[in-house]
Parts: sequence; C-alpha cells; structure tokens
Amino acid sequence: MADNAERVSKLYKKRSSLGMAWRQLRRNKGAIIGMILLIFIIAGALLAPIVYDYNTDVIGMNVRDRMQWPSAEHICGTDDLGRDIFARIVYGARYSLAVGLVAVLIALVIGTVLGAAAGYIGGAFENVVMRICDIFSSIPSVLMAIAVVSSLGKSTINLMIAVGIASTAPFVRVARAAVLVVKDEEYIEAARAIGQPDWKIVAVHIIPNCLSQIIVQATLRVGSAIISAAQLSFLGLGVPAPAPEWGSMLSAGRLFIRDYSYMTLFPGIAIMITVLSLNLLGDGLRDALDPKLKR
Amino acid sequence: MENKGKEEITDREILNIENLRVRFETEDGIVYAVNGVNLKLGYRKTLGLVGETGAGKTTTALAMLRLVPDPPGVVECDRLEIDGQDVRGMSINRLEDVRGKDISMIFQDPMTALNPVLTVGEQIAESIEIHEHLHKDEALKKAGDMLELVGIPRARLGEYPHQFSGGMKQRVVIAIALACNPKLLIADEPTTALDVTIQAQVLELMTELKEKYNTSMIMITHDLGIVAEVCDEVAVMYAGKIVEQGSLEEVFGETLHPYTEGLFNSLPNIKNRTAWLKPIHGLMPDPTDLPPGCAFAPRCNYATEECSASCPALKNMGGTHFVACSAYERDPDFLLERRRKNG
Amino acid sequence: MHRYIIKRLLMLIPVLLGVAFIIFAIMSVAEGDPVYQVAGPDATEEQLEALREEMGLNGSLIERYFRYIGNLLKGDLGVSYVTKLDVMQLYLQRLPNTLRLASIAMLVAVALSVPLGIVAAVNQNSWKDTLAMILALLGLSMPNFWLGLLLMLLFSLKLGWLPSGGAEGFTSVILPAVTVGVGLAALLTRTTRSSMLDVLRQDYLRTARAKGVSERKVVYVHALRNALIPIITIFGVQFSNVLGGSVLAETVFAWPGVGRLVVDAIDQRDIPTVTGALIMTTMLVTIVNLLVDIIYAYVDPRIKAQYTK
Amino acid sequence: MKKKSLCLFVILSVLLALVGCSKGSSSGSSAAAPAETEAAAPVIESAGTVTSTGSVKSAEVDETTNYKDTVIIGIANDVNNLDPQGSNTDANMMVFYLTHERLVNIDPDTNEVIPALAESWTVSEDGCVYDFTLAADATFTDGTPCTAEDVKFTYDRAKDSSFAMQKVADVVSVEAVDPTHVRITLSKPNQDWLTLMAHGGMSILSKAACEKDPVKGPYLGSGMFSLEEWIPGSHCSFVRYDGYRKGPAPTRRIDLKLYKEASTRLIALQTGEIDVCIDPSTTDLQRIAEDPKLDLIQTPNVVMLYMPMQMEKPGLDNVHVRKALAHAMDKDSIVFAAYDGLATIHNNYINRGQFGLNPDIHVYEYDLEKAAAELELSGYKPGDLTFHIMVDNEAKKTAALIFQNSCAQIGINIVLEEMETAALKGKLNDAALDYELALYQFTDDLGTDYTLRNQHGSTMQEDGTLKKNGSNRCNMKDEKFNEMLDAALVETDVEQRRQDYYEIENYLDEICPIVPICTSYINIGAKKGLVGAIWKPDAKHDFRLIALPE
Repeated sequence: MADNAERVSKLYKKRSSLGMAWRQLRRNKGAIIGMILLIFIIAGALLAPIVYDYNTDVIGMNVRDRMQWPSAEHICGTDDLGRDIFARIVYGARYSLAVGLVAVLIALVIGTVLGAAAGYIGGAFENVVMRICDIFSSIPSVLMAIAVVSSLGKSTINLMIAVGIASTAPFVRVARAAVLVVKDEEYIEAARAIGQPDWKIVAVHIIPNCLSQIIVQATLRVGSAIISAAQLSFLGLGVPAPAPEWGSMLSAGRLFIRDYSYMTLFPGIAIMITVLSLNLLGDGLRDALDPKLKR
Repeated sequence: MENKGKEEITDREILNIENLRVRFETEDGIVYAVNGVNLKLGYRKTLGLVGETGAGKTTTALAMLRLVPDPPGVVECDRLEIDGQDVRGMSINRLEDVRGKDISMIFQDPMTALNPVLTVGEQIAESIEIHEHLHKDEALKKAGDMLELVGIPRARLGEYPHQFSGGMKQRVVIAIALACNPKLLIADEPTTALDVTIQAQVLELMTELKEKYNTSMIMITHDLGIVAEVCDEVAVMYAGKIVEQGSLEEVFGETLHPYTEGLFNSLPNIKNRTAWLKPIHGLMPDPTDLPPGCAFAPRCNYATEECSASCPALKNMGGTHFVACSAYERDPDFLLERRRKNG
Repeated sequence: MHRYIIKRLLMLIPVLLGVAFIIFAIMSVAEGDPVYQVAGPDATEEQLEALREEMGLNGSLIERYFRYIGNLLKGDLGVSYVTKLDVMQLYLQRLPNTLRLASIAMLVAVALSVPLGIVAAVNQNSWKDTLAMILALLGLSMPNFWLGLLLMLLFSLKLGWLPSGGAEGFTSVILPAVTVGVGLAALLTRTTRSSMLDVLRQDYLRTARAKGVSERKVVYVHALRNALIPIITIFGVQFSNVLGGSVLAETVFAWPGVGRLVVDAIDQRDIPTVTGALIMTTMLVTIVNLLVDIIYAYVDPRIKAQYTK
Repeated sequence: MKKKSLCLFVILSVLLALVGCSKGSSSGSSAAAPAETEAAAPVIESAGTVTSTGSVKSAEVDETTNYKDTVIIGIANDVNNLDPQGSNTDANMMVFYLTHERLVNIDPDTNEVIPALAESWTVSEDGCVYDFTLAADATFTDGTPCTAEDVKFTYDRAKDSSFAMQKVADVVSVEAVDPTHVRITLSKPNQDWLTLMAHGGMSILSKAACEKDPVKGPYLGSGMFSLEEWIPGSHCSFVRYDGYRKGPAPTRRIDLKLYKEASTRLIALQTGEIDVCIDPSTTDLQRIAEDPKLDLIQTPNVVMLYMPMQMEKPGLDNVHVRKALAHAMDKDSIVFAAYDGLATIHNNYINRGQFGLNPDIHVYEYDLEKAAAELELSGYKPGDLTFHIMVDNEAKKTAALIFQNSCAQIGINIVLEEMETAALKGKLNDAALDYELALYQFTDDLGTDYTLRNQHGSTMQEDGTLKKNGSNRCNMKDEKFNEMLDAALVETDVEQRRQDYYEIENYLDEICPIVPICTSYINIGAKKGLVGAIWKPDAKHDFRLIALPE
C-alpha cells in the first residue's frame, strides 16, 4: 500500500513542471554544450578589455605587419591594417552580443507590452495592433532593417533599433496568444473580482504565465538578431569602423578572400559558434519549457 | 510432408501465440508492457481480451500485426501464427499482404483513426486495391458496397472524415477493416469513444458482419457487458500478463482470479441498486518497475507474503479454464468471496 | 471558396497601404535633402526649388504619401534620382532575376530539406536523425553571406567550377541559390521533421499499416500529405526571408536582382528607388502569402470546408 | 544521447580539419607574400605605349586581323546616367566618349586641343569670339545630320544644367550662323576654355531628340556607337554606328558590365567572361602579371586623393588644427596599406602633370610631435576635438582608418562615415556644408586655372559676399587667392605664369585648406592582344577603337 503510494507520488514529482524543465534541460546534451559555449563567449567578451587594450591591440594598427597568416604570434593572423584578428574577434563578441541582446530586448519589451495589451484589451485595439503586426511581418526583416538603418543613419544604436524593430512582430504574436490562453482562467477572474487594476493583472498574473514562451522565443531570437546585425554590417550599414564587429570584419576580409581566406574564415566561425550555442540552448529551453512544442 | 502435418494441427486455430513479450526501451527506463502471453483462438470464435487501461491489451493486439513501433518497442515470442502462417519471421512484403487481408484491426478512437486529408472512399478502396489487385475505379466501387454494408449511403464516398460524426467514422473504420474479408478481426475497444446509443448499433453491426463473413474476432475491452454479449472466450490481462482465461461461462460463472473478481465488483449491481461499488483500490504498478512476485499482489485482498515473492504461472483449473494465482497452489479449495456468496 | 479568396483579397488592401506607408514614412525621415544629389555642384537656389517641386518633395508627409499612392495605382513609382529612369521599369528589369534566384533557392531548399526531414523523422533518434539535425542546426547558425563566401572561395576561386558572379547562363545561379537555399533548408528540415514526427504518431497511420499499406506509401502518401500542411505555411512565411536573404547573396555574387537594386540605391541615397522597390517587394511577399494560404486551404480539406461554409 | 554528442564532435572536428587544411594549403602563398611586397614597387608594363601625358595607348588596330564581334569590359562603378549634362562620374564619361562627340578633343599624346566635331576654328583678336566650322557630313547615330543648331541647343541647355553650367559660365552667346558654322562669344578671354570644351559634359546633343524626349533624348550623340541596352546596376551595351563619317569602329558591340567586387571582376576576366577588367584589386596585380593569357596595363593616374577640411566648421577654422591634421596624415602607410604600395605621395595642391606644379612645395611630413605642437598652438586640448570623415570606397576607408589611428594618438577623435560615392557627393554639394572632413579626389586636368579656381576659389556675389565655387570642398573664401588667380590667368608670359602658380601653391600651403595625399595608378587587366584602347590617367578611358583579335 504505502509502497504504491510512494511510487505514485514519485511519478507525480517527476512530472512537476519546473523541476522537470530543469531535469530536461540538464539531460539535453546539446543545451549543455550550448550553455558552456555561451559562457565561454560571454566570459571572453567580459574579459576582453582586461586582456586587450582597445586602442593598441584592437584598433591600433601596425601597417608593416599586415596580412600575416595565422602563426603562434597571431593565432588568427592579421588583417589588412596589421591588426590581430583574434583580438578583434574576442573584442567583437562585445558588439555582437550587445547588439543581439539589446535588439531582442527592444523587440521583447515593445512586443510583449503590445501583444499582452492587445490580448487583454481585445476589441478594436487588438485588431489594430494585429493588423500592424501583419504589416510589419510581411516586410522581409532584412529589408526592413536596411530601410531603418539607411534612414536613421549608421550607428551601433540605430543598428540595434533596426534589428529590434524588424523582430518585434513575433513577440507581439507570442505574447498575445499566451495572454489569450491565460486571460479566461479562473484566477484572473478572481483577481478582477477583488478589484485589481488591469495593468496589475497583466503584469502580475498574465505576463509571468507566458514568460516561458517568451524566454524561449527571446533565446532563439538573439541568434537571428546577431546574424541580422552581421548582415547589415556586411552591407556596410552596421557598426561603424574601426569597431571590430564580426560582420564588418567579414566584409573587409572579403576583398582579400582569394589570397587571404583566413580573414573571412575566423569572423564567420565566431558568428556561427555564437549563434549555434544560442540555438542549442534555445532548442533545449523550448523542449524543456514548452511541452507543446516538444518533438 | 512435415508442413502438411503442421497445417492439420494448426488448422483448428486462426491464432496461436506463445510466450509473447513486449517491452519499450525508453529514455525513462524499460517499460515491460507484455510479459509472456499465450493465446489460441479457433475459427469463428470470439475472444474477449479484458483488463484495465495499461494492462497491455492493445500492445498484445499490435504485436499480432507486428505493428509495435520499433524503436522503442522490442517484441519477442516463441510462436506467432495467424491462420497457420508464421508471422514472426515473415518478410515485410509478405507481412503487408497479411495485414488487412488475413488479419485486420479496428482501432479505439475513430476520431483519429482516419486520415483527414483522404476521402473515406479512398481510404476504404486502398485496402481493396492492395489486396485484391483491383483498378482504382473498381476498388472504389467495391468501397461503395462496403460503405452501404455498414449503413452509410454510397454517395458519401467522396467526403472527408471531418464531415462524418463519430459513430459514422467508426462505421467507416469497420468498413476499412472488413473490406477484404479478413479471417481475424481485432476490435480494440471499438465503442469506447462513442455515445451509448451508438455503441449498441456499432456492436450489433460488428457481430452481424462477423457472422456474415465467418470472421474470428478478438474483442479488446474493459466493458464486461460487451464481453458477455459477443464473446465465446475470455482472457483477463493484468500488467502484461494473462491472469485468467477460459470460456465465457467459465470466467463469468466460476471466476478464479481476485483481479477478475475485482472487475466484477467494480460494476454496478443491477439486482441490488443500493449496494456500494467495490472498486479495486490503488493503481496498476509502474510498468518500468514491476514487483518481483504477482503484479496484482499490492492490490489484492487475499495476498499473503508469498504472493510478493514469486510469480505464479498460468495453470489449468479444469476444462479450458486457466488462472495465474498462487492462492490455489497453497489451498486447492480456495474460493473467492464472489463464489462463496454465489455458492 | 471564391468568397474566401475575395475576402482575403479585400483584406490585402489595408495591409498593402500600411506596408507602403511604413516604408514611405521610414524613408522620408532619411537625413539630408535629396535634392543635392540630383543637382550638380553649381546649382542655384531657384534650380533647387524647381527640382524639389519636380521630385515631389514639397508638402507634408501625408500629402506626399497619398500623392505617391495615387501614382502607384497608375503604375508610377516615380523617377530614380540617379539614373532619371522610371523606378517601376528598374524594378521590373530586376524582378525576373530575383524570382529566378528565389524560386531555384526554394527548390534547393525543398530538395534538401523535405527528404532530410523525413529521413530524420522516420528514423527518430538514430544517427541519421542526429546527423540531419546537426546539419540543420549548422545551417541555421551560419550567416548565409558567409556560406556564400565560402562556397565562392571553394567552387569558383579554388576549383574554378562555377562562376563567381553575374546572372548569365544556368551555372551562375547555382552558388547564390545554394547560399540562399541552405539557410531555408535548415529551417524547413526542422519543420518537416517535427511535422512528420507529429503525423507519424497519429492513429490513422496505424490504420493504414493495419490494412497492409506498404511502409513507403504510409510515409510518402499518408503521412507526408498531412505533414505538408505546416510545411507549406512555413514555406510561405519563408518566401519573404528568401527575398530578404537574397539581398545578401545578390551582393556576394553580383546578382542583378531586386535586393541588389535596393542596396545600391541606398548607397546612392536614391530614395525613390529604395521606396519603390521595397514597397513592390513587400507587396509581392504579401500576395505570395495569400497564395500560400489559398493553396493551404486546398491541401487541407478541413480548412477548405470551413471556408466553403 | 551519446550518439548525438559523438556526431556533433565528429562534425566539429571535420570543420576544424577543414579550417586547418585551408590554413595549411595556403601557407604556400603566405611564403609568397613577401615576394609580392617587393614587387609592389610600381612597374609599368609594356602592354602599350606610354604617351607624354601619361596615357597608355594599346597597339593600333590592324586592318588584316579579324576582330571579335563584341568586347566586354568589366567596370567597377555603375554607369548611372546617360545624359552628358546630368552627371560627371568617370564611368559615365567613358560612355560619352563612345556615344557623343565634343566640338574639340584632347590629344592623348600631346595634351593639345585637336579638332573633333569642329573641323577648325578661329579665335578673335580679343580672345572672346570663337568661330567653329563643323564637319559637314556629321550625323547623329540615328542618321540625322548634326548641325550648328544642335550645338547652340547643347550650349543653351548647359547653361541650365547644374553640372555643366560652370564650364559655360563665360559664354555670352551662341549663334548658329549656318548649318556648319557656330559663333560662340565669351565675356572674357580664357586660356583654358577650349580644353574645357573637350570635357564629356560638353558633348553635343541632338536638338530634335531632346525636344522629343527630354529624358532619353540626350542619350543620342554623334559618336561611333549608339546605346543598345542599359540596365542600371547590371550592364550597358553599345553597337557600332556604321554611318560614322570617318568610318565605322573595328568592334561591332561594346558591353560595359558592372562587377562591383574587384575579386569577382578579375575572376570574370580569368574565366573569359569579360575581356577587360578595369581597376582590379591591387593585391591581384601579381596574378594578372603572371597569367600568360593576360596583360597588365599600369600607368600613374591623375586621380589625386586629398582630404578637404571644411574651413567654416568649429576647430577646422583654426589653421593650427588644420596643420596638426596635415602632420598626422601618414601618407607612407596609406600608400602601403591602402594601395599596396602602388601610389605616389602627393604634396602639391594641383595635380600631377598640370602646368605650374611647384616642385619645391613645402611638405607637411608625418610627425605626430609636430602635430601635437600645432594642436597646442591652436589652443585646443587633446580630447577636445572630434571630426567626422566621409569615405566612399575601401582604399579610402583604409586610409581613413590609418588617419584615425594617428589622430587618436594626438588626442583628436576621428569618426568614420562610410557612404556610396553619390551620397558623399551629395553631402559635399549640399549648400548646408554639413560635413567636416572627407577623403575625396579630383581628376581635373583641364587647366591649372580651372582646377585651382574650382577647388579653392570663390565668386563675388552681388551682395558683396563671396560664394564658394562648385568643387571648393574646403569652403575656402579668400579674396587674395582669387586675385592671384585672376592675375595668373591673364599673364601671357609662360615662365611668369608658372612662377605665379608656384606662388599660389605656396600661399595655399600656408592656409592648408586640404591635405593632398597621393596619386595612385591606373591598373587594367586585359586579354592579351587587345588593341585600340586609350588608357587615360584620369580614369576616363577611351574605348572607341578597342578590338580583340579572334
């Protein structure tokens, strides 16, 4: 009897959501690899200013040492202005991560607020928001970002805004859908019945309930935001020189691709590994947090 | 020569399974779903396979068609013959010939058993096309006949499953299963998902068609009423094993296993409407972690310490009646409460 | 069904107007007075004023927008500041190239992803599945312009098999199409796989198997047709990404398509061309999405039925 | 799961192996790199005859050889306007040489004015009235005759064109005396005026065509070729006009194809997609020289890179700041890194090869100590000043990065603004003059007066203020400078005039309105055997007689 009860309760514990999410994530080798890689990259980005001096190692040039193939001294070689590519890549992580994170943060805040409000208020407001959302998502995001940057001018901030605006629509959708699901639950009715103001209901009850989906969405979006930013930099619309942004390093290396392919190889690998780790982690999070999407 | 002799022996049985074991190897551990099942079924007979959800009935049925998903399923058995043919070592091509022609299956949930993007006509005709090697138009024509047979106008051949109600869908499923006149029909809880009024109609249709086509049938159900109505033989399953088996009269009249008794006790008593229901307490054991002894012991009112120690084998108790319970080994005169009362 | 299509077409109008407005508004806040790009170094004030008038730069944003839409309805997107040519004509010159690239890229993507996704789903958790998923993940993580550069380095610079640029002959489309296609294929592989896994779990496949349908037919007829529905949706959504992604591939491979037109025009601050090309492209995307929705309705009888009622 | 991680590991190792391979395989070329650096010293190839003006003429067309029907030329900058009075980019100018004619031409050998559409001309005593006699059999490529009326129409139209108006500023009247005679009257004598008339922007248009179609009418000229197809951003092709009065061109069709990426352009040449590659990447020159199927044509150009400083911007209005910036310009490194050594440092304020170039000009050498000293003199502290510098191509970007790096060391912050040529031009032309620094170039060799006046001069307005001239990017308004120019212009003694220009350059050097940086090289890759082309140091090449043996 007691045995059976214990067994049943053990089974139940296995299925409790947060614990299970963490268990799931921990068991997902991909997610762990992603997390470790990401920690390395973030640590590199944070430590870069300690190891390298921005003015001499990263943007300072030594023209006589230009275009040196990878060696013990310069493990990723030097670029056309004699700057150490490895130092620039490590430092560049700061830009890529910052642009990715800030852009997603912009999209997340605007998107979640709008989406949650649309879902909660409903009616004409919802209709207007969703139609605008439709309009935004039918503009190819690269073109949208190009239009924004070309209009606002090239700067790191504008790049973040452009990428952020271009990735807002999915957050609006996710937040609205999540709110619609939660909105009619009884505890919301209860909160309303005791006279809590709407904004508080949304902030305290509704948003935390759709948080997991938003977190998943955000993790996966940071990766694509980094790629978008690199794309814009590649087109010459990104972080201005001499900042060591990966996309602009690729763009600069492209001129020498035929004889100095390492100049395009390493920044590309840096982007790929960063995005890969974010995707691995995002996939893992999705599997763990969002059982509906589980494969 | 030898083959011929064998045929004669097996001629009497449409189905012969010995020591069927199925386990699922998942990341969470190994699920022991079926643990040594022996079944034999004669021509034109109907076997009721009874047990609660998770007992391994459906898995047993799927194993007969070799439809247990692999991975994660692993199926092992000493013998698996349908109409005298060894299904175990059959090539996939041969197996596909057998499925739907010699043996076919009606699934539990008619809502999900039909492909939503194909018309019901196409779905019925497909089976006919495969097994009778007919041209598509002829197959479709025959599918229309089948549809009429199950009581649906032929005109609805070109409609999609979502245009049918649940009972109608189950009729379509039956039409698919019977399209090629199989020798053995497995019906896996065919009426569970249906309204009570429809249940009777569908059941009636099935027995009627079974008679008409001389089909043998395995009726998987947890509804003892249905068993009483349509079956000749009964096998009761618990935790992947058959715990009691025999003719309808034997199992219903001279119930031997405490679990079977529990099932009867869970039914409302029509004669005594004020009597309390006596459900079986507890849950079925975790199939990844089966107890070493009798799987029913933790829930059994008659269990002694010995029951948890060793696993009882299926023993003949006279006639065609078998039971797996160590109570009879300890005390040949052991009687269940139910029988003591009935006398 | 016709009513559904008509309704969708009517709903398209506000979306198209909105798209045009957003792009128009964004491009209007662009810094600097475009008149100086058109005027020569020695232009006088009167000439500048006359030019402003001629270029439609006078009036408020809303006024200019409605004038623009009015002209757009007549098929007039204005005149390029740089080449003085009709923007519509410039756009239409480039459009076939872009459509060619996009459609071949789509084909590449489908050819790579659907079989890969099916193999992965059918052999779930086997090494084939793992390999397919790792490939998809790499494809997803790789910036497509970088892939383009690597392909160019390998196939045209080192091996000399394929041209590195231009749009002449069939071979020139291969590298850009693969470049654009791979990223999309990665996404589609994942979609195909999860959609197939979803379908492969369905009872109706067991029904099909139980009636003796061969495994091949179960997967490719019964399962795939159902799995296609979400794939088609993604396909439609991705068309806009293909057009976006082709901007990069067009830049890397000097492919004279619409994306390149836009990027060049931005560099030249040729606002009418940027605005016109963006608006036309977005409209194209919107219309393609509508078409996909309609196809979707045809593939899935449930949706079709819903709208027929 | 184990399998999964194993798979990932395998893939990553394969990836790393690939990277490793490409590193390994290319170590060969890394060893070759120093050799390339040594070879970086400019070598003029003998693929043509270098004329005294720096043009390179390919061998001439030979009557007996069979030539290919079409010559395809890979160009770096798009042809973006086919109206001669609508733009002034090098790419467009090359087109106007093909499709149009001017009244006069410049002889690439001697730099002298020679007849073109005008077979002869006379100048009045006072140097103000020009009488041109047009070729009687001149026709436009649509077959209609080209007459004095067309010349008059063209010159009148130029008056309204913001691109051409400066060139005809002195023209008072144009009179079509009869179909073959035109009289042009100037307000004052101008030694360089005829040279100006040879500029592509002064191409003669067809009056009838322009009146019929104001946009596409100007495409029609009386040149040896007519426009076949123009797809902006892709290519621009021309077909031979068989009715050309001096006989048809040797090649039937010329196609200018745009390849923005230098590496792609060269590959196209190597694979035979194109016959000529204009301006290959300097890192690839060795490759062309080594390719037995190709010729490398090199000649020093007159494309002078300089940095204008907008003299009305705070900070830049201080001569010491300007001098500090001049001292911070590391021209050596720029030549080395931005041009692979293939450039010549330039310290003068007029172009190489122009009359009056001062050989003893004072040099602002690269010296950060001097720069810091100048900055101190200016009163600004290190860290006070931030300037934006506009660039429009890779070489300039590299130069700007080097400059930025040097300036950072003396405490002047430089911000790079990359933009396309057209945008940069727009900024420079903008009446608001909202820029500080730029890297820009001029290719004028139309006469020292025009160059100096256009680059640094200003014009007195009716209200008594000075207005900068069109190409005066530094926004210098200096009355004394204008007077010195006026004096030099009317000076008839050549030696004295030369001395005058020396003085003017010294005067400019003191003001330091711009920092001259370098002139580089015209580099052309062409298939062996190419004849007929004239490669000009101002990058406006003449393809009329180009031909490639079959």
